[in-house]
Amino acid sequence: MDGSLIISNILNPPILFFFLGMTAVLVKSDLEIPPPVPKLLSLYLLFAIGFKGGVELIKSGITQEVALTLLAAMLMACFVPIYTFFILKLKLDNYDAAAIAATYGSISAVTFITASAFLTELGIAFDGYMVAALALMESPAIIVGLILVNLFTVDEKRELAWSEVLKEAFLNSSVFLLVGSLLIGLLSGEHGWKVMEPFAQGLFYGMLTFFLLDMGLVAARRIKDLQKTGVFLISFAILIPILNAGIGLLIAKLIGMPQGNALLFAVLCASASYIAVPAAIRITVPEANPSLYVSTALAVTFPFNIIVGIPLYLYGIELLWR
Amino acid sequence: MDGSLIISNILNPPILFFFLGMTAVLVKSDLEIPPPVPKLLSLYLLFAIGFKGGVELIKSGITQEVALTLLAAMLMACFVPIYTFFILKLKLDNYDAAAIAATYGSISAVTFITASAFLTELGIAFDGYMVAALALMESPAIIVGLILVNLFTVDEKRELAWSEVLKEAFLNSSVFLLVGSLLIGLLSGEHGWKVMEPFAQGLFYGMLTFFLLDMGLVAARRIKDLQKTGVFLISFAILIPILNAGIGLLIAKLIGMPQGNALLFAVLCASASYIAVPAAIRITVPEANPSLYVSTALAVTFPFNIIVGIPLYLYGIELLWR
Amino acid sequence: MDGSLIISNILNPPILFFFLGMTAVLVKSDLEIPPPVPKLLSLYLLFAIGFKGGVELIKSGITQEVALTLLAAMLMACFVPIYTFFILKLKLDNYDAAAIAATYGSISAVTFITASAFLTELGIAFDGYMVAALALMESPAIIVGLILVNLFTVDEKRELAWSEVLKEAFLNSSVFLLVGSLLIGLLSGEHGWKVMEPFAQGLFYGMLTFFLLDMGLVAARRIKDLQKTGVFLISFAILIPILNAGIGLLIAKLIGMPQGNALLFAVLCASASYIAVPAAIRITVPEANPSLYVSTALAVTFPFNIIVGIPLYLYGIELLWR
Amino acid sequence: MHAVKRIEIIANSFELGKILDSLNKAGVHGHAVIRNVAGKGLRDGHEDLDMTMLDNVYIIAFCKPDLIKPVVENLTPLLNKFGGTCYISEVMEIRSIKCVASL
Amino acid sequence: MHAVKRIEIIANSFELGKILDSLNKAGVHGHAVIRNVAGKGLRDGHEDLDMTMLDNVYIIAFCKPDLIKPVVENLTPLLNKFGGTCYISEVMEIRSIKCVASL
Amino acid sequence: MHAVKRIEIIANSFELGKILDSLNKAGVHGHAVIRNVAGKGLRDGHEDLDMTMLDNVYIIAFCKPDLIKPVVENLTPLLNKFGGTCYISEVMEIRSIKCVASL
Ligand SMILES: Nc1ncnc2c1ncn2[C@@H]1O[C@H](COP(=O)(O)O)[C@@H](O)[C@H]1O
Ligand SMILES: Nc1ncnc2c1ncn2[C@@H]1O[C@H](COP(=O)(O)O)[C@@H](O)[C@H]1O
Ligand SMILES: Nc1ncnc2c1ncn2[C@@H]1O[C@H](COP(=O)(O)O)[C@@H](O)[C@H]1O
Ligand code: NA
Ligand code: NA
Ligand code: NA
Repeated sequence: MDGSLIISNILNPPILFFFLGMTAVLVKSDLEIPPPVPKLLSLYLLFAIGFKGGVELIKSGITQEVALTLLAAMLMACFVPIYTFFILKLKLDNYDAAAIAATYGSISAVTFITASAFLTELGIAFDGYMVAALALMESPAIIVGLILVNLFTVDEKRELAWSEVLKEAFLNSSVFLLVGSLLIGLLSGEHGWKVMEPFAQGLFYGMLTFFLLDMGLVAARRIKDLQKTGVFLISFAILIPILNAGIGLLIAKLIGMPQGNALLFAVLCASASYIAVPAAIRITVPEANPSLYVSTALAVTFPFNIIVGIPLYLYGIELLWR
Repeated sequence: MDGSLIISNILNPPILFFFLGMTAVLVKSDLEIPPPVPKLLSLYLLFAIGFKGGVELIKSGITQEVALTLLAAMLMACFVPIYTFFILKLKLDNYDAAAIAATYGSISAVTFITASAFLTELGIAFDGYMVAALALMESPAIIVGLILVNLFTVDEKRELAWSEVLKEAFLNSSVFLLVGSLLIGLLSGEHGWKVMEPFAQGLFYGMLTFFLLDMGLVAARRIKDLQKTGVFLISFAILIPILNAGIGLLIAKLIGMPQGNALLFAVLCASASYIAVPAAIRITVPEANPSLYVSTALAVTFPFNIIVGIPLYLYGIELLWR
Repeated sequence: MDGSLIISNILNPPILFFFLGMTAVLVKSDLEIPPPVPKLLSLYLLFAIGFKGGVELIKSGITQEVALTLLAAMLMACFVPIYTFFILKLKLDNYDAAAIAATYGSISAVTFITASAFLTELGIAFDGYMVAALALMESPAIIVGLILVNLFTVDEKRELAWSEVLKEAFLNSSVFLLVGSLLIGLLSGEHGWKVMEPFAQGLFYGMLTFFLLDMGLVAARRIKDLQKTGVFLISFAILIPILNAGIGLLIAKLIGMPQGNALLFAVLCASASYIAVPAAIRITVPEANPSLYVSTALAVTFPFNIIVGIPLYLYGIELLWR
Repeated sequence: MHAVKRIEIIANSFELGKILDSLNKAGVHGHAVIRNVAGKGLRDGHEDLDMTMLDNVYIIAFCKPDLIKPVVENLTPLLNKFGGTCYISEVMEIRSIKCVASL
Repeated sequence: MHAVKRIEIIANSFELGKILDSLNKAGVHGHAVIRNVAGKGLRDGHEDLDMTMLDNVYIIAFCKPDLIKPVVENLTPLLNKFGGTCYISEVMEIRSIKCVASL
Repeated sequence: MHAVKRIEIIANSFELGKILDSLNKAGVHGHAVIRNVAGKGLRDGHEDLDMTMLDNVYIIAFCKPDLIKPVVENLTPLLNKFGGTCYISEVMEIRSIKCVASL
C-alpha cells in the first residue's frame, strides 16, 4: 500500500469535515451542530441508505450469493461478541465486557456509508443488498451480549428484562427506520426511487458531510474520557477492528464476494455501534459503565475505521483477491 | 373500482412511510422526529406549494374558470361548517360542535399535497391555481365557527374576541406563509422559479415523506384518544369527508372543472384542518375540548383521506366525468 | 439609476421573503422559524459559500490580483473601525463606540451572499477568491475594537482578556466554519465539488430564502429597539455603509478589480456583523450595550444594504467603471 | 442575599404573550421562558408536544414578595379561561449589579 | 392558595416512560417534561447532550403532600438502578378551575 | 431524605463555561443545564432567542448547604460583569445509590 489510498480517502470532503470537527474541539472553537440536528441527519442517512438498498435489492433479487452473504453477516454478528467478550474479561468485569462485546458485534451505519462513498469515488462496484447485511448485523450482538451477562453473572431480576431486550434490539429507532426504509424501498422499487432521488441521493454527500462534522466534534469531546479507559481498551479498539475485518475478508473470499461487497462486509465486521447498542445496553445492562463502551467505539474505533481502516481493508482486498 | 387505484396510492413512498410511522407507535419503537423538525417540514411544504402555485397562477392568469373555482371554494368553506354544526349538535354541546365544524370546514394542506403527488404519479394534469383555492378555504371556517358559537351560546365577554379571531383566521403562521409564498411566486414568476426549483421541487417528495412519517407517529399516538370520542364522532370523521367530497365533485362537474382540479377540490372539501384551525379554536373557543377536534381530524379523517379517500374520490370522478 | 436595478433586486424571491418576514412581525402573525433552524441555516450558508470559494480559489490560483484584493480587504477591515470609532465618540461613550465600530469594521456573510446572488441574476461575473476576502475581513475589527477600548479607557483587569479576544476573533464558530470550509474546498477541488454540488449549490437559494425570511422576522422585532438608539445611530447606520462602500469602490477602481468583484468588495466594506462580532464583543467588552450594536447592524444596516445598498453600489460601479 | 418569591407557570404556548403581559402589568418585569415543554394536566389527557400548537411553556419569574398579590389577581382569570398552572415558592436572591454603560 | 409539594427529577431520557409510570402509580397525574437537558452527575463524568441516547430529561410534578411517601418508595429503586436524582420542595399552588365543556 | 440547597442561575449562554467552572471550583460537581431559554431581565430589554449568541441558559445545581458561601463568592463577580441572576432555595434530596460497576 503506497499510502495513496489513505490520501485519496482523506481528501474526501466528508472525511475532511470530520477533521474540521475534531480541530474545532481541540482549538476550543464554539462550533457546534445544535441538537436535534445531528439526530435528524442520522435519521436521514438511515432512511436514504435503507431506501436505496431496498430499491437495489428488488432489482438484484435474492440469489444464492445474497443468501450466503446474509448468512455470513449473521454469523459474524453472533461470533464477534462472543470471542471479544472473553478477551475483554481479561481486564474488565462481566458487565463491562459484555457491553463492549455487544458494541463491537454490532455495526456503525455511518462507517458503512463512508466506505460506500469511498468505493463510489474509486469506481468500484458493490451491491445494494449489502444494506440488508448491515440491517441484519445491528441487533444480534445486543442479544448475545445479554445472554453472556446472564450466563456469567447471577442476578435474579434480570430474567424479567427479556421482552425489553428484544424490543431494544429490534425496535430501536435506528434499526426500525433502516429496516422500514429497506422494506419500503423493496415495495416501491425503481418507480419510487425516481421521485425520491433528488432527496435521497442528491443530498446524500452533503448530509454525510455535516454528520461527520458533528461526529468529529463528538469524538474529540470524548477523547478526554479515554484517559479513564486505559491502554488496554484503546489497543482493543484499534486491534479488534483490524482482526474482525481480517476474518471478514477471509469469509468474503471463501464465499466469493466481489471486491466492493467484501470491503463493505469487512467494514461491517470492523465497526462498532455507538448509537443503537449503547442505548439498548444502557437500559438492559445498567451496571455497565457507558463511558467505556461509548468512548471506545466513538473516539477510537470510529475515527480509526473511517481514516485508516477503510483504505487498509481495501488494500487487504487487493492483496487477497489478486 | 378494481382496487388498483388504492394499491397504486398505497405503494407510494410517502404513504408507505405514513404506515411506517403508525407501525412504530403500535410496536412501541422509540422512533421519533424530534421537534422542531416537524414544524420545519410543514413550513417547507407550505412554502413550496404556495410558491409553486403562485408561479403557475401567473402563467395561467385569472380566467373565468379560475374565478368560478375560487368562488366554489369559498362557498364550500362557509357551507360545510354550517351544516356539519347542526349534525354535530345532535350529540355534542355548542362549543364542541362549532369547533369540530370549523375543523372540517377548513382544509389540510398535506392531504392536498398528497393528492397532487398522486395525480402527478398517474399523469393527470391539474392547475396551479388550485393552491389559491386551498389558501382561500383555510380561514372562513374559523370565522363561521365563531359566529355559530356566538349565535348559539350566551357569553358576554366573547364580543371582545373579534379582532383576535380575525388575526387567528388570516394571520396564523400556516395561512400567512402559504399566502405569502403564493404572492411571492406571483411576483417572481418563471424567473424566480428557475433558481428555486432544486429546493422547492427537488426536495418536495422527500420532505413530504418525512412529514408523513411524522404524521403516522402522531396519528397513531392519537388513536387512544378516540376511545373518549366515541362511535358518533368516529363515523362522523369518515362519513362527512365522503359526503363533502361528493358535494365537491358535483359542484366541480357543474362548473366544468377538469378531472385533476376536481380531485383536488374534492380533497379540499373532504379534508379537515389539524394545525391552523385547532390553534385558532383553542384561543377563541377555549371551552371546546381539543382532544375531540384534534383527534378526529388527525387520527381518523387524515389517514382515511390519504389512504382510501384520494383514490376513492378519483374513482368517483371516473364515474361522473365519463 | 432608473430604479430598475432596485426593482430587479427586490423581485428576487430571497428579498421578497425578507419582506414577508418583516410583514409577519408588523401584522403580528405568529410565524416563526423555530430555533435552532436559523442557526442551522447560517451554518449551511457559511459552509456552502466557504466550500465553493475554496474550490474556485484553487482553480484561479493566487495571482497578484488576488493578493492585492486581499490586502485591500485587510486594510479596510482595520481602517473602518478606527475612523468610525471617532465619529461614534461624538455621541457615545468609549465602550459603545468601540463595540459599534468593531461591528461595522467586520462583515455580514449573508449580505455578501445576497449580493453574489444578485450578480448571478444579472449575469455579471465575479471571482471565487472574494470569499477569501470575506473571511479575512471578519476578525480584524474585533481586535481593533478591543485595542481602542484599551487605549481610551482605564481598566486594570482588561489586560487578561487578550487570549480570549484572539480566540473570539479567530475561532468563533462563524469564522471557523467559513475558513475551514474554504480550506477543505481548496483541498478537495473540482472533484470534491462534483459530489457536493446538489447539496452545496442546489439548495443554496432555498436556504438563503429561508434564512432571509428569518432575518426579516428578527430585523422587524428589533425595530422597536431603535427608539432607544436615537436619530444619531440610525443615520450612522445608513450613511456609514454608503461611505464605506464609496471608499471601497475607489480602492477597487484603483487596484483594477473587475466590476463583479468590486461590488462584492463594496458590500463587504458596507456591511456590519450581527452574529460573530456581537458575540465576541459581549464577552470581551461586556460594558457595551448589546441593543445598540446589534440593533443598528441588524435592523437598519442589514435591510438597507440588501434592499437599497446592493443596487446602489452597482449603480456607482456603472458610473465609475464607465 | 434577600428573600424573593419565585413564580412558576406552566401553560400552553399560545398563552405566553397574555401571561407575560399580565406579569408585566403586575409589576414583574423579569422572566425566563422555556419552550417545548411536554406535559399532562387536568385538561388534556396526553403528552402533547406533537404538533405545532400544543406545546407548553414553562415560565419562571422572580419578584419581590409584595408583588405576589397583584400577580395572582391578574393571572387567575387567564388560567381559568385557557388552562395552565401557577405555583409560588420562596427563594433567596444573590444581588448582582449590572454593568451596562449606557442605555 | 394552598401548600403542595414540588417533585423535581433529572434522569436519562430513556427512563422517562418508567418514571412517569411510577409517578402515575403513586397517584401523581400531572407533570411537565423538559427534554434535551445537559448535565453532569455522579455517574457520567461529562456533558452528554451529544448523541441521541444520552440526553437527560427534567421532570417537574406538583402534588399533594401526602403523595410524597408513595412517590419516593416507587422512584427510589428506579433511580438506584438507572441513575438520576430526585428533589422535593414546598410551593404554594394558585388554584385554577378549568373550563372544559365536556370530556 | 436530607436537606440540600438548590442553586438556579439564568445567564447568557456564553457565560456557561465560566459559571460551571466556578461552581466546580466551589465544590459543586453536579448540575443540569437547559439551553435556549428566552427571557427579559434588567440588562436587555427584549426576548432574545432570535440570534445565535443571545440565548440564555438555565442552570440548576443541588449541593450541600455549606457550599453556598463559596458558590456565592465565586459567582458574584461573574454575574456582575456579564449579567445574569442567581437564586437559592431549600429542597429535600432523595438519596440514591448509583450502580456503576467500575470506573
Ligand atoms: N400537577 C402538575 N405538575 C406539573 N405540571 C403540571 C401539573 N398539572 C399541570 N401541569 C402542566 O400544566 C399544563 C397545563 O395544565 P392543565 O391546564 O391542567 O391541562 C400541563 O400540560 C402540564 O404540562
Ligand atoms: N447535584 C446535582 N445538581 C443538579 N443536577 C444534577 C446533580 N446531580 C445529578 N444531576 C443531573 O442528573 C443527571 C443524572 O445524574 P447521575 O445519575 O448522578 O449521573 C446528571 O446528568 C445531571 O443532569
Ligand atoms: N426577575 C427575573 N425572573 C426570572 N428571570 C430573570 C429575572 N431577571 C432576569 N432573568 C433572566 O436572566 C437573564 C439575564 O438577566 P439580566 O442579567 O438581568 O439581563 C434574563 O434574560 C432573564 O432570562
Ligand atoms: Na462489528
Ligand atoms: Na374541508
Ligand atoms: Na464592513
